[in-house]
Amino acid sequence: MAKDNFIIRIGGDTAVGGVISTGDNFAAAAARIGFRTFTFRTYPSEIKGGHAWFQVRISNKPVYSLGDGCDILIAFDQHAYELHQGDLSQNGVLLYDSDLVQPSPNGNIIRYGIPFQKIARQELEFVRGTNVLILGVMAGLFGLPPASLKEMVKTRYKRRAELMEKNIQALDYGYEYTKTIQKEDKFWLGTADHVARLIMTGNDAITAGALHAGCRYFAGYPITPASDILETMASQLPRFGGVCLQAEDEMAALASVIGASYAGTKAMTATSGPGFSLMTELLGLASMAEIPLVIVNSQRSGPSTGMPTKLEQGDLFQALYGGHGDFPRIVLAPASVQNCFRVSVLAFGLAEKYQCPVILLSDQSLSHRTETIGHVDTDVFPVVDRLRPDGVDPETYLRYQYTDDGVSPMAIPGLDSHTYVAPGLEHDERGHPQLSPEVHERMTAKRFRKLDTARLEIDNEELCPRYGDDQADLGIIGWGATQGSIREAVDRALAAGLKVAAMHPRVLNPLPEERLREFVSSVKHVLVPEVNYQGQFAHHLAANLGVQAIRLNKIGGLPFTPGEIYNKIEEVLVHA
Amino acid sequence: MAKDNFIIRIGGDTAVGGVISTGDNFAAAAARIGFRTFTFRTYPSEIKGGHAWFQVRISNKPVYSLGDGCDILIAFDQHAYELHQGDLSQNGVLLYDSDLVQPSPNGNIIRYGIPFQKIARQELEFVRGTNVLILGVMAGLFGLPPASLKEMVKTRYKRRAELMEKNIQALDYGYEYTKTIQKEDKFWLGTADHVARLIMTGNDAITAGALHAGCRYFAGYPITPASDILETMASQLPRFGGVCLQAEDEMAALASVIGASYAGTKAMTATSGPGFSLMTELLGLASMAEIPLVIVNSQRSGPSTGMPTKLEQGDLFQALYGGHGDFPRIVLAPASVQNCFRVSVLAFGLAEKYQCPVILLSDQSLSHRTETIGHVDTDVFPVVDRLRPDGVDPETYLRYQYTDDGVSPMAIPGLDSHTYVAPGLEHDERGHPQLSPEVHERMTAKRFRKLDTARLEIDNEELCPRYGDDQADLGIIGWGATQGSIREAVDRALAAGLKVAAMHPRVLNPLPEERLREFVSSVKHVLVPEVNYQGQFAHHLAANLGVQAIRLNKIGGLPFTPGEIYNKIEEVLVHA
Amino acid sequence: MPDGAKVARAPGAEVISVKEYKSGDKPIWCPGCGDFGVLSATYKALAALQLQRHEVVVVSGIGCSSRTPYFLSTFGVHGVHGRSLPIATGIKLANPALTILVMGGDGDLMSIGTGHFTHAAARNIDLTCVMMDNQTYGLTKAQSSPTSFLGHKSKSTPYGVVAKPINPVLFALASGASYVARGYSARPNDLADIIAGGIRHPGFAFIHVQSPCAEFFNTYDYYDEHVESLPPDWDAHDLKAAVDLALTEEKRHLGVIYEEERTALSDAVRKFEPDTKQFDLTAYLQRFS
Amino acid sequence: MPDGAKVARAPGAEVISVKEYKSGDKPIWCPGCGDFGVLSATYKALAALQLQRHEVVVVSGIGCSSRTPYFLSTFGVHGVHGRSLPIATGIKLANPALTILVMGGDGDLMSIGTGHFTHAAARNIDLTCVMMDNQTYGLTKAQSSPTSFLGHKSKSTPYGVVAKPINPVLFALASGASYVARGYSARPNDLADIIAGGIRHPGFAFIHVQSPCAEFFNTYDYYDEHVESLPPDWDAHDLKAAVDLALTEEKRHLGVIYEEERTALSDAVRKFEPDTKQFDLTAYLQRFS
Ligand SMILES: Cc1ncc(C[n+]2csc(CCOP(=O)(O)OP(=O)(O)O)c2C)c(N)n1
Ligand SMILES: Cc1ncc(C[n+]2csc(CCOP(=O)(O)OP(=O)(O)O)c2C)c(N)n1
Ligand code: SF4
Ligand code: SF4
Ligand SMILES: [Mg+2]
Ligand SMILES: [Mg+2]
Repeated sequence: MAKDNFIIRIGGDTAVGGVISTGDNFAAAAARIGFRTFTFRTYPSEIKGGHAWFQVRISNKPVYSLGDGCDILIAFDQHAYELHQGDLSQNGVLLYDSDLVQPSPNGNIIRYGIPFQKIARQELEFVRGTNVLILGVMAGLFGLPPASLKEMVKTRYKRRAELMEKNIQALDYGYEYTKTIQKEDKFWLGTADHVARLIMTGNDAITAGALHAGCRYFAGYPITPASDILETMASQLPRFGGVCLQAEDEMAALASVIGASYAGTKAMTATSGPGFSLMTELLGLASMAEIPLVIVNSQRSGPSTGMPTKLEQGDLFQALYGGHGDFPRIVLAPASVQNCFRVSVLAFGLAEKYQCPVILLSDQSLSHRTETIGHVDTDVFPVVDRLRPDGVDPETYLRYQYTDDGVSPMAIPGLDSHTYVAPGLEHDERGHPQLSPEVHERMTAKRFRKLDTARLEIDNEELCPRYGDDQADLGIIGWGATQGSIREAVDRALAAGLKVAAMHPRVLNPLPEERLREFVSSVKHVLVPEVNYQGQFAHHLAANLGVQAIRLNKIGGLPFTPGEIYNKIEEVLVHA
Repeated sequence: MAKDNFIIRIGGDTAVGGVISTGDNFAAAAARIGFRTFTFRTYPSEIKGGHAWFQVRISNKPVYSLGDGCDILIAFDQHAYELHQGDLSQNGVLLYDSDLVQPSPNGNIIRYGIPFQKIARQELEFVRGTNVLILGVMAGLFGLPPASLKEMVKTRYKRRAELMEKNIQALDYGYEYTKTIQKEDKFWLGTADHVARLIMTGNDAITAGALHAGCRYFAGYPITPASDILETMASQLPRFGGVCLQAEDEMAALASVIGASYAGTKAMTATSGPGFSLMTELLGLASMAEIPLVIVNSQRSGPSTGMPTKLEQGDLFQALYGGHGDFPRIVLAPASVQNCFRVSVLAFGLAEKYQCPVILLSDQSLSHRTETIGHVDTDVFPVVDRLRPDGVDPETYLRYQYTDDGVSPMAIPGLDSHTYVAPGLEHDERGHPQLSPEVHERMTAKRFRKLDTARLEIDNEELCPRYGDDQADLGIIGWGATQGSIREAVDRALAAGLKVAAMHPRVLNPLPEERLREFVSSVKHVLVPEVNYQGQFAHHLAANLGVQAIRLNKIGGLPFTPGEIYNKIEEVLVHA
Repeated sequence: MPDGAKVARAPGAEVISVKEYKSGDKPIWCPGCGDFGVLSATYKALAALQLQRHEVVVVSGIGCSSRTPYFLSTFGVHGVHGRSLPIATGIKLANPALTILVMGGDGDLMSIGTGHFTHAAARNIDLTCVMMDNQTYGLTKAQSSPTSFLGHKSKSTPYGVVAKPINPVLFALASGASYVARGYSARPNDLADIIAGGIRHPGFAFIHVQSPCAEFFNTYDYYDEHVESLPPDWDAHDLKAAVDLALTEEKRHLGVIYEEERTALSDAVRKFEPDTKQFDLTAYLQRFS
Repeated sequence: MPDGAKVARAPGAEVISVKEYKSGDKPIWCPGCGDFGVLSATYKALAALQLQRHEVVVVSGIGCSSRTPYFLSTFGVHGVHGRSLPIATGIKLANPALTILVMGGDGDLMSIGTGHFTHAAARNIDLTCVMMDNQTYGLTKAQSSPTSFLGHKSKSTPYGVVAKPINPVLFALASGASYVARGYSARPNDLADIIAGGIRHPGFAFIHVQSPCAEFFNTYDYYDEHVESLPPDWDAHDLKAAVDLALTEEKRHLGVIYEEERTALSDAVRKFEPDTKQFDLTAYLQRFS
């Protein structure tokens, strides 16, 4: 039987190029006709040169992670072959440039060697067509109707007729070429469900969510892997009456976001670790002056410049504890591309309601990977606006009024006549500087009270879902983009008869304590897998809930595979 | 019997001035003749205007804290009287300006009302002499030989004969005036031991320690309460062949310290919370590139600008977790002015040995309070220098060589011919950019290994002293400047028959885990008192050692008194 | 925003008095501090333009001078050290109808805030930046500042300042400020005119105010001797002349040194997509299908 | 440090070849990138001055251009974005005998690093700052930079740049740079001379290099048309002339635009207390008794 659920990996050097785009195009074409896709990409930090690879998992059923290893490896060069061939599954396919790659004998895989570059050069007289040629071969070999690919090529080159022509030729050549090949493998895309799906990256979904939530000011400074949020905002915001600013640095970006929000506009910035480090002084100001705003940190591998194009969940400490002094901030982490919508809208909702900075932790893999996603139900994303001093006498208006829930009405310049000065100094209810011990105590407590109030609305099933066995022995607690791999590992464990469940909170501060406590006390072991060295989330759980978890840490710039997590489950439950 | 162990508090408005200097002068004079003194000062964040107060505790025996309340209150104005009279001890003394203060009747205190300002204006025709007049009265009333005060006045005005004359007159007038007063209290300074002592602030001791350790480069940006470290370095470093730079901001300060250290010079910066927030990106670079350096953070009350002239232990989170990504840094906290020497020298020792940033957490109270300290034994402060590539072939030199202890030889430009590039990117042993998973894993582990090595040399009695009952039921774990108040509270508890002990580590990261674990497991309850809202150290202990401590938190800009800690001890051991 | 809008007053509306711009909170500056003069000039400028208090935002960083917002009855932000201009940028871009004043010290704007100054000027953000230059750090008690005299001895530079002092007027011109003027705190009436001019100017207005620190660096005598009005026929639209003056002046000239009409970013960005659409998620998502 | 020391070579010592300044690591730039030209000019300048490799430190921030240190066999620091100048300042102050080159991009030095640039120039730190200006952010893939042309459309400014582009030469002059020059990556020999001149200059030398980004913003044609040598009789010691040129130039002039002898901070600080004492804790503590 043909297998229409498989993983293709493409590897090559960026000096030649086309690795990422070839994969992206194939994935997009498959998605267009109704397959579910899940992609992953990783590239060097140089603009040209260095090894990049791309992976797409294609299936007729929902996919939650990039999967384990790959079924089909397309090696542009020898280095790619050597690096990835060990990940090829049993009976997997190696498709390679027969002039550039010398595969060693291996009875477990099926090999198709084609002189791609030579064909492009000699037959097509179009060296830059190599990628499209390969695309054609892939379509022919694995059952992708070439029509959709042709559509894409046409759109892309619609203003350059000659190039379009040549690319179509290359595509056709590749497709026809496969008829000469004796197909030995069983990977073949059957008919998909033809349901319309969106193909989006995490950054796309975060941006869309923000726009939906009413964000109308964005300021940012370019940084991988957050730059495309800035770029999308730059092109989109003006269409909806908003403004986007490329700031001179990250401090200016956040400062201007503070200003815009003070002036009544929902506002956001997006950065990665280094930029976030520069923002922590202003983060404290936002919390002190109670300014609603959202900061996206698309984490990359640190410390310092680190591995700027690789993922890591290494900035949780910084999000939770960065900045001087004691001040509340809310920290969120979306668990998938689809979930990025919800969490992005939630970020604005919580920021506006609790008038404090909200940090949304994404990471390089989530920001840049694409997923096919189904219906986006806008109704379940409530849009929230801040409390204003309606009906309050401007003469007696207290901007920082002590209230039970910690939230006080916020006046907007130009709209409200309730003038006040937003202070970085400790202040009384009016906002006037006041350095007495009593006021500092009360104001600090008032500010933190907002987190207690917020906790009540996030400690629930929707924002802290549980998955798996009701009677689990092992409970996995994860955060952020690892959700899909954990879920698939849990599925595998359940199938193997292991009693496992997983919990995956979207809100990391304040923690959904009740649900977490209940979960922890219901299992024998707790496992916290995360992509960092210090076990930052496990540490957070230990400090706040006294949880002594088994830690599973991976660093190095690649996400967890389901298999890695499954192995740990087995180790804990079977071998221990 | 006369009591020569007492606490004087002086309060007034800075618009009039003299509150702090009057107290300082009295304290200094008392110290000169051999008394132990311990001062505390707190002032508004404005330059002129607002209430300031000063307190000095004077004793013939060692004093460890500012004590509880005060025995003598000198009220410059009605506000000062109202604010502080409640802290006056039974049979305490109120000395006040009889034209400006209306004390309410109170049989428990002794009152001396003197029209200070009127005397200065009418009798002395020298309004600015009010403070010296009061000093004279204090000397006469409480038994301070006026000779030492005269000496101070003379030195101060040695270039302005007329002013000197007038001040001496005011001093004499005040001293003589007391002969007309019927002394009713029992506070009287007897003869002191005449042992030579130093009067230093924490900042003085940190600076002296740094100079002793070999620090020859300092860069800083002014900020309360760290500015005087910059100022002392600016005047002193050039005398010893060093350089001090007032940088344009804190990022420039730390960046230049990184540069100076890279170039082979022991280097330091000093700041407070807001400045430290700005430094966290560069902190990561220093850790990544393995550059030895010391950052002093004299903590003030946050968040944001907060209460810039008040103390708080609110930046521990920031010191431990600030910055993006996983990277090692060492965090120290001196426990007293005397201890500032040791910890400052230690900071350089650890920085040089482990080639990483060392953060020294002081706070406003410790930085600015004076203590009389006895002999400074320079021999117990080992001076350490970094490992150099002596004997290593420059061709095969590996700057970031994997070693068992994590420490690799560091070449110095100009001195060594082992050229290399210090990288913020992840790198191989040479220092060359390398983004492979394996290298990132190994290099991260190598960097963190330095903390494990360092832990071995700090997990000892000297750097983590224990005090109190060997069989304690309650163990107090404190950090930083709270040591003195804890010690006096423990003494009081021991006297009351309560079984209490205290441990006070100077190194907060890496923690002296063995000693802490042993201590924790030897007691029934653990109490962690600290001057912040979130219980940052208690949180650190919970996350790392699983300690579930009782927390005692105080915020508001004032240090713990021994009584406050004692009350908590009692609450835990007696009433619970 | 059209110039006129800023000074429009509904016909028959009551006149807003100078007093109404005072917050009622007494300035905490030392007696004799130059900042008193700047504050009173600011009150006067606001009254002269009859601006609505709730349509004015005064933004500052940290420093003695940066305390100013608390003494006005308008909206205000007392931010962190050095970041007043980017905060003000965000306010202006979010609501261009507001009148923005940025007030701060030589340390705040020309030491830690140098980069923001240049970029706010280059973008020509429509606001008025009043720098109260006392050539020292007042609030942190008398360290040197980037405008301190060469050789100036202070606690942080006991052997004297070695760096070439920043010339604020030259620096503003080189950064692209479109209105550059100088005032003196001891001449609050003239200063009020200059500030009003800056507010009326549709772009980045920089006002360099010599404002002595009475407590730590009393320069009244020096300024009294060194200030001088611009020549009566001064052509404020000549950039080269303005730069030459800034380069060579031995006296500190008071008045409007340079003025230029240039599109302000706050206006430009509103014109990018003149037809504002309502955001509709379903429609927006089409691009991803 | 005396000028001569930098170029001294022991008599009879071997000549250091251009090749010896190469690290052996191949530059990772795209084919055609202007930075290749700047790098080769740098090798040549070092060889011309016969500097010892271990007495040279090349400091950079982050960006394509900031990768330069890895391609030299000297010492180097690849720091964080925007902070190369203060890192270099610390190195120079700690050891004034070292020769310091700061290499970076227009984003690194004139966006996030603007403030440090001004203050390093004002302090006249003795180093040579080579700005590889491609008028874009290369490494982050083609956003606008502070030197991008007015109206330039990029991914981050799809409706065109509105901010007035920073004029690097004018900005350097206004900041107090004591050597200001311009080169073009496509003329590496001339550039080598200019860099060597900057290294010889005892103070803050700024070299503005037009260095096109072949991948994202190919400006070779534009520069080929717009560059022009300075007039042969150009007086590089006239600040006013230099500023006027910078203000008005339609062509981009190549060569040394301005040069001035001024005490460098790195020298001045060494003279504060000429008689260096040994630190002795016991003696030092006397002041506290
Ligand atoms: C990040 C940070 N660094 C340092 C400080 C300390 N600080 C407060 S005001 C100031 C400078 C004040 O000088 P200036 O801006 O000229 O204002 P002035 O007081 O002279 O009016 C400094 C360094 C701070 N608040 N925040
Ligand atoms: C704090 C911080 N913000 C942003 C970045 C991302 N970043 C890397 S290089 C760069 C700009 C590159 O432009 P430029 O300095 O002109 O160098 P070029 O690549 O053009 O040579 C940016 C924004 C970063 N590394 N660190
Ligand atoms: S210290 Fe100087 S600047 Fe500050 S308020 Fe006093 S006089 Fe004014
Ligand atoms: S992206 Fe541009 S600047 Fe970067 S290496 Fe390529 S051509 Fe050079
Ligand atoms: Mg000032
Ligand atoms: Mg560039």
